[in-house]
Amino acid sequence: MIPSALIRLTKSPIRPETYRKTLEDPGSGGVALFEGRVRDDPGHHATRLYYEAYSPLALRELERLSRQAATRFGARRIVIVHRLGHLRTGEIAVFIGVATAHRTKAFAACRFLIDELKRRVPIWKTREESRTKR
Amino acid sequence: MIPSALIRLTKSPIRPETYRKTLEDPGSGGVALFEGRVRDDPGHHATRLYYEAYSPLALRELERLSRQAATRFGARRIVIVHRLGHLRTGEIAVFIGVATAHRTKAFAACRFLIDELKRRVPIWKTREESRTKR
Amino acid sequence: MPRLRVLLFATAREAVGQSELEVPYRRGQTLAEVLAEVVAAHPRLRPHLRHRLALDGEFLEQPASAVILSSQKEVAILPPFSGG
Amino acid sequence: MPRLRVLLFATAREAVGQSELEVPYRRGQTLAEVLAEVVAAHPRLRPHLRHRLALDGEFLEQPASAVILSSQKEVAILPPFSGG
Repeated sequence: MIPSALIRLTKSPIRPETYRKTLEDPGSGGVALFEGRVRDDPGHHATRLYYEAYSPLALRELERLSRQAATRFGARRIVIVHRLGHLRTGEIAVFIGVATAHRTKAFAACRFLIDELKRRVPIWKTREESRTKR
Repeated sequence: MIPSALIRLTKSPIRPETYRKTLEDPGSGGVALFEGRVRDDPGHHATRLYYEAYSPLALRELERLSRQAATRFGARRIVIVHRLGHLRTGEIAVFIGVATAHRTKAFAACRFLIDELKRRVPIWKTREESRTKR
Repeated sequence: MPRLRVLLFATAREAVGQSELEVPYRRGQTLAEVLAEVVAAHPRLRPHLRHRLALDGEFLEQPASAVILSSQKEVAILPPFSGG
Repeated sequence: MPRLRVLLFATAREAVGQSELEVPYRRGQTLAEVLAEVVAAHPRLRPHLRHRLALDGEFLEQPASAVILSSQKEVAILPPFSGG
């Protein structure tokens, strides 16, 4: 089975409901989703972050991760969207959704994707005050 | 911290975006969500299921689970919605969302809630053909 | 004479073809005795008496034979859960 | 003379105050030699040379001193990732 994977880096706000259709699949009984959001650090003012990516390599690496999630966990539908640019508290930095036949593997695949994204994909966040123009 | 928990049993189709506001929280950096859907069993025709609950006890048990998720995993926002009545392939039977400070605990809390819901909450599914009127 | 509603779910409901029964009882009877009367009237319910019970909206933790009925209103027969 | 674009991200970008540099090279030079010239012009970049590199859009798995430049166009300095 070749999974359907939608992978995107975007400067626009992420609206997860946009990707609902992509995750529909009559053979999937479990859909695990994750939203990574900018949060207020305790003791800080409202957080402002700048996200940047080495886009061509980031996209290729995310595609590799998707293929691995399909092979290892039987992921049937995958969505990975990462926001770039300036973000404030409460905004979604990353959205991941995985549909699989059963729930255990949906959780495992979703967890795998966000953990490996953080480890292997060339995307960075920096605090806004130290930003320079790109 | 007293978590904000929204718990609902409903005969109407579940639309996860309805619960987006409830899961917003400036102190939460991770939101894990789960959708349990009716899937086509391989080798069967399109699946039709009937979901029923012993509602007063089911709601009370879900509230207990929410309090445990808050205590054990620091869940800050919780949504649990279970559909009742007649469902077909592709429809959402259960939706769970948990917002926590960090992602690891969001996944753990979400996983805990769906696992314990299946184990402890008086809700049942039966195949549609064997249904009797309630 | 007080009456006990008997709520049936899933396989127990399917066995009887109804989701609810009602049975009169005398104060001082045990829950087990009253359920035995229900099964006498609906024999297909017998295998479902091994399931968990809830009494007046709370899980019953003791055996039905240890429950003396006085003013209880509702017992629910709870087959293994299968939500989610 | 070919030119190499040097892409800078996150802390490396902040150190220089630019997200991109360009440096000419001679065919046959190693990547390490060319990066040393870049650091000579931008000394604050020095600590960032220990980061991973990508060359023409792929992670570089060998040391920069083992890469002989011929027609490469783009090197990226990749501080530890912090996406998500």
